[in-house]
Amino acid sequence: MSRRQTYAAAFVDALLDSMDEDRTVSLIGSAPLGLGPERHLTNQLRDRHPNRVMDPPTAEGGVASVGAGAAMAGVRPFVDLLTGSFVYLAWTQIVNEAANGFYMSGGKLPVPVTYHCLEGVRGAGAPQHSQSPHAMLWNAPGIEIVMPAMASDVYGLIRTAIQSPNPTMVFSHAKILGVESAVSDERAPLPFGKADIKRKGRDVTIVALSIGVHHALEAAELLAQQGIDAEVVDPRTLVPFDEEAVLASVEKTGRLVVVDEMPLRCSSASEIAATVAEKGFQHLKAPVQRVTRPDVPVPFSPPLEQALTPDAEQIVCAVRRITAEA
Amino acid sequence: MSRRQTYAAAFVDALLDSMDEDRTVSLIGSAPLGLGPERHLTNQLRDRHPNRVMDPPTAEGGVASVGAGAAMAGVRPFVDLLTGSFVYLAWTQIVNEAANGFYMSGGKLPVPVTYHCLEGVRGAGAPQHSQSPHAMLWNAPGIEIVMPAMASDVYGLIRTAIQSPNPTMVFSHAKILGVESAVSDERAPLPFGKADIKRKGRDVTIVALSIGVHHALEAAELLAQQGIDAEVVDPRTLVPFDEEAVLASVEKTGRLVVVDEMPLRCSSASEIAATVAEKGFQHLKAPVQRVTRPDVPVPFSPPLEQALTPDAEQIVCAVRRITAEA
Amino acid sequence: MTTDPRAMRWEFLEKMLLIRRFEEAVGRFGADKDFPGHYHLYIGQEATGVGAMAALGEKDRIASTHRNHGHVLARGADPMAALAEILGRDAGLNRGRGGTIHLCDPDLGFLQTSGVVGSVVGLATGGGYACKMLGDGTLTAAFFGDGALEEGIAFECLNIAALWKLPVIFICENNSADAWGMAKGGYPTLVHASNDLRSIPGSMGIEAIRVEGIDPFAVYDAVSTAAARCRAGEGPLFIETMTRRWAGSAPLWPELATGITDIGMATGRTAIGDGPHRDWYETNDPVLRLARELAAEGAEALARVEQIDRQVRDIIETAAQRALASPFPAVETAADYVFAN
Amino acid sequence: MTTDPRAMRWEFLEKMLLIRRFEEAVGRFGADKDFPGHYHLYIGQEATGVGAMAALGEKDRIASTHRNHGHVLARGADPMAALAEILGRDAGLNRGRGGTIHLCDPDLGFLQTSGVVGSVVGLATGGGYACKMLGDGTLTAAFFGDGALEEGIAFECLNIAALWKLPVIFICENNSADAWGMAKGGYPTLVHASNDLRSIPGSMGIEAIRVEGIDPFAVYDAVSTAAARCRAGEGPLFIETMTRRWAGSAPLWPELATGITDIGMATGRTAIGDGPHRDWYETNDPVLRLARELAAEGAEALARVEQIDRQVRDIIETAAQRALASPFPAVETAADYVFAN
Ligand SMILES: Cc1ncc(C[n+]2csc(CCOP(=O)(O)OP(=O)(O)O)c2C)c(N)n1
Ligand SMILES: Cc1ncc(C[n+]2csc(CCOP(=O)(O)OP(=O)(O)O)c2C)c(N)n1
Ligand SMILES: [Mg+2]
Ligand SMILES: [Mg+2]
Repeated sequence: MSRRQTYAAAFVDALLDSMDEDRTVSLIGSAPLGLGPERHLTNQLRDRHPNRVMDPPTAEGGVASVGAGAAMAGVRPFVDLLTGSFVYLAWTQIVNEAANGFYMSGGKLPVPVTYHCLEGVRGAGAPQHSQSPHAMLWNAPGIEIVMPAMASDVYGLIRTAIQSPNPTMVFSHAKILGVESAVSDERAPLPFGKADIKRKGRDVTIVALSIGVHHALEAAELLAQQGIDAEVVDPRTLVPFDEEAVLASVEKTGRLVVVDEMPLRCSSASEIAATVAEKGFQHLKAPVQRVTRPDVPVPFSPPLEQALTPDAEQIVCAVRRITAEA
Repeated sequence: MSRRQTYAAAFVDALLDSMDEDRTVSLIGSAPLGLGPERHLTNQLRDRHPNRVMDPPTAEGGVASVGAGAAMAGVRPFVDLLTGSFVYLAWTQIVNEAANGFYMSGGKLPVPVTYHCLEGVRGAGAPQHSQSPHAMLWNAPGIEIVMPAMASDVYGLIRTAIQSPNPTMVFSHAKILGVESAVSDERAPLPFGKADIKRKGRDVTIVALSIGVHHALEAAELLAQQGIDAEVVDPRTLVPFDEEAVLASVEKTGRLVVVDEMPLRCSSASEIAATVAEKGFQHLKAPVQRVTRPDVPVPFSPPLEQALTPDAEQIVCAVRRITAEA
Repeated sequence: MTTDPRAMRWEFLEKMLLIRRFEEAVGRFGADKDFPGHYHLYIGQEATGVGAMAALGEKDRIASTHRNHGHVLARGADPMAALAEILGRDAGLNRGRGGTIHLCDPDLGFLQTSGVVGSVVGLATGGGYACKMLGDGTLTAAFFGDGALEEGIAFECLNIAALWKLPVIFICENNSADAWGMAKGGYPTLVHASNDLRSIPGSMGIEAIRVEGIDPFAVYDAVSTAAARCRAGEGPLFIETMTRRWAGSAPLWPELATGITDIGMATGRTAIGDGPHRDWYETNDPVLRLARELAAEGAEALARVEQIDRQVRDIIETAAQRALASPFPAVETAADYVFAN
Repeated sequence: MTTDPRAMRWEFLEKMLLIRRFEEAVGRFGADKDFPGHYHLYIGQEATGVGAMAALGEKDRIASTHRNHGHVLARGADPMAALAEILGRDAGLNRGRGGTIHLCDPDLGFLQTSGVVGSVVGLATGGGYACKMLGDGTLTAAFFGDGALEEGIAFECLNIAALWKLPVIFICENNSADAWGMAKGGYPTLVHASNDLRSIPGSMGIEAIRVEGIDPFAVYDAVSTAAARCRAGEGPLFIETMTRRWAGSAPLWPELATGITDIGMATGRTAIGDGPHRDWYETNDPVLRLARELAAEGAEALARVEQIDRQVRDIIETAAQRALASPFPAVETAADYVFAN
């Protein structure tokens, strides 16, 4: 059986089921779906578990450290840090504290906290409400990174994140909350580190993350009309990262485009491109291509914002650049 | 004329000359050389300019924001944030505030602050005193990033950093402060964005940063004994980044090894490797190689720390992997 | 700006009305979806911004937050450029890069306007550091909400300002007065355990006073005294200006809940009916309050109030039309201004 | 642990001496370069750690800082495993991954020991959140230095603990007493504008008391009372324990400035000569202070003091030799424990 559901609804379902299943799960930060039209869905959480939904002060560092400390003491908080840019207020708590806990204790102190934020170019977020911290975090060993793209992924990934004995950060792109997709009725936690081939193809591999998956699928349709058969690979988690799946796809197609909506330098797109240039070089028939934002803060003005944000068209261009010469 | 000087001495000379030249330059954080044997050199600064050397509270976020705000109001603070790991306590101040200031104001508000820290695997720093934030920062548009490797670089780069109208972060590796190298008597500010070819060679390009330059030069000597002629390219600044110099070198050698002492994923090594895989693909005769720390926190125990830290030998191995097949 | 108290009242009224009409225009633009994204209006706090700015000198620095419109206008920024910024236009104060949350006018002494709660306290402390270092007798005024005191950065920088005796006036616009003494056990804000926010700067030896934020003269006096002490090298001061939260700021997205301000409610030409906002019109609206006080002085004064309102409406109407008609920045310039050179 | 006050005195002495001899061993290792890097000794604060731990329950949680050795030992950790950790050995409490700054024993209720100043206040607040949620009557005790109150995270989390009435005892070990009333205008620490650190939790409605940190009974009483109130659901409390900074902690790198403790200075067998540390030996050394009080009770007590000292020295000597002889972790395991599974 399958039906359609929004990302936001699947997100809330995952929290509901997690809270029902484990009484040590609580939500710190009661509005993980932001200020948009999906916000009301989170009311279910408070209605069902009024004592396990907390409204903290505006103090992201404090909130993140409370989450980490609580996890060390044996409960499983799901901590919402609001907008991606605000995660930087909690950076030391996540990178220096939560991520190092298990290692630094010699494997004695698990830190089963889950963090969440709404990241990305959300529309009129201007420089300070549009940031995407996931690539920076990928440079911090010790924290699992989850990038759900669709309703069908987010339910199972959040379930796994909360059950995980490790600190985990879930990034939801602010613009995909209302996007519907097919979900099956029997849902279960999804294993981390397993990429999902969102579309099979043989001419080019498009590795895309989060909102990028939507753009990539759209691009693949456009490319199909031009006779180019693109494979869309969604890693779903950056830590652990399914290198095998990416390399296997590139082995088949010989071409790689990586899509990541964030500044270019040291982006996840760069990391994935470098990994393939190192480990899959022999398969590459053309230069790798990265489709990202340029290294510019996100402007408020709508036409400027749009001009700097990756979309399906930019992916099509990138693919054409490396297939034209074939 | 040339003489030999330690990194630390050249560093202090740059601050002295900057403070002499511009009375709006001050030092916030009086121990930028840490607790090691070079510490006393900074006394000169306080002796010469007692009112322009400040000892702030242990409040890295506050200190960084004071630096940014002061710069916006027309002075040029040099703000020391101590250890690389503590920069994460000031992450929002650097990434959300300082880096966005000029852009967000539509080009009306320059932010001429300079930040500094001692980063890297310093020896017994354990997970919380060994971090290297430079790659994460490279993902944040709007801030210049300086990575001096030697006495001959650090003087001119710090002079330029302080004179720059932009926020700039200077990363000194904690282990190179006492390393001597030749410096010329006529020193001047060094332009940003100009790589320095630290050793000419034709078989392989080693791009290395900071302490990695020292390891790379050592590796080049070892490789020379094995008949391999390595070129060592030191970008010196990551922002702006001298892509041309790196691509030109790879065009000549056809092989690339990138050295960066930090966790692999989304490291500067990954960025440079990806850039070459994208823009210099046609020159590459072999897979790119990254020499970094693995994605593991830095353990306290000395043999474990050593095992995880890149050195000349690891660079030699990486070069051999891609020259053996030639 | 005059310092004659009688003349000053009229200047205050004019500025406060300008801000009010401006915000009403923004509210209309917002409702009409003329610009995207979240925004915050200064309605109900006009007396604070206007009273405080009047006490500052031309070379002083200012730092503000997401709720900045009133500060920028009170300081004298061009309403058309401010509106154009909110609309993301090239003629905007910040060439459309910043938008509503980040309006700032560095030519008038503004430092960065940060939308990150708490940051302004740190940036303004830096401003004070620069003022002290330059030694030119200037100071920095920080405007921020009660929420900023939930962030640790505010605490850290109050400490730094106190330690280094920096010339900073911390102006905390506490617009949570409706929550006062309520269910939360008397907490002034929803999420602060402090029963009296002055205790926070107080714990670091910073003198902190509280004034009525709807009375521009009370604010003016407090800031004037603070400024004199700052300039005398006595270090920072903290002023908490109390206002009730405007009904239009209570929902998630601003609404012109109390309607377009009817100056007749001040002049007596419009009766204030019963209804949910009666208290607002009669007591809490700082614009009506000052207008009413002035209009009560006689027919001539009443006419002058009405005339000022007409003038201000004209100014804003013209500014709004020009801003709406002005072009967006050219797409080719999107990557300009990342770095200065 | 007994609750008979007379018996308790002997237990306190034993634990305090154990910590002292342990730290002296660490000091020797440090001077001999048996381990690399910076480190911090708990000498002079033994009474705080021992008194406080005695008041906590077996299931309570604890969080500590860079100056953690005394806390871990006072709670009952194996001295050999603690020393081995400091030496980076595989038999270390944390398998050599943490080292001196990060000693922790989760089996005894320790949360992460953070070397980032201020962090512990946040992590302990999280511990209190868990305790409250689990509803098992436990609490979390945070041990931190006065410096932690310079970091905003401490302020943020005091607020959270107060708002949510979390069972947390914040134990601030203020070892800056020598700076008290000095050149810095009476600031208790070098870099805090607060004249009385209790005013900071006080500003958030957290009851804060100050006790003598060299008196284990004063600390024990204060923590016992606080614990009872925490367990009764009254929310957090703050205890400032005052100690003078041990001379060996004044230089950049620790030195055994006051020598190896001579218990004869407590029993009267060694005369305390004139010299820079006379005050320390006579008044401020908490170990000598308690030993002296006990030894004064008569010949039997005096003999017992000496016997305890011998026992403790044996324990530490054996632990030190075993730790030094124990192997480093295998290099192949360097990447273990990044993630749990
Ligand atoms: C660091 C951070 N966290 C959260 C937010 C979201 N936010 C926007 S306005 C606001 C309330 C701020 O309250 P206050 O400072 O009192 O200002 P007011 O809006 O009441 O004028 C919050 C929490 C933010 N902008 N920055
Ligand atoms: C965030 C951070 N900044 C700076 C340091 C460097 N540092 C190590 S110990 C210390 C002093 C801490 O003072 P206090 O908390 O009073 O502890 P004490 O050493 O006096 O016991 C500092 C600043 C640090 N460890 N963490
Ligand atoms: Mg408010
Ligand atoms: Mg201290």
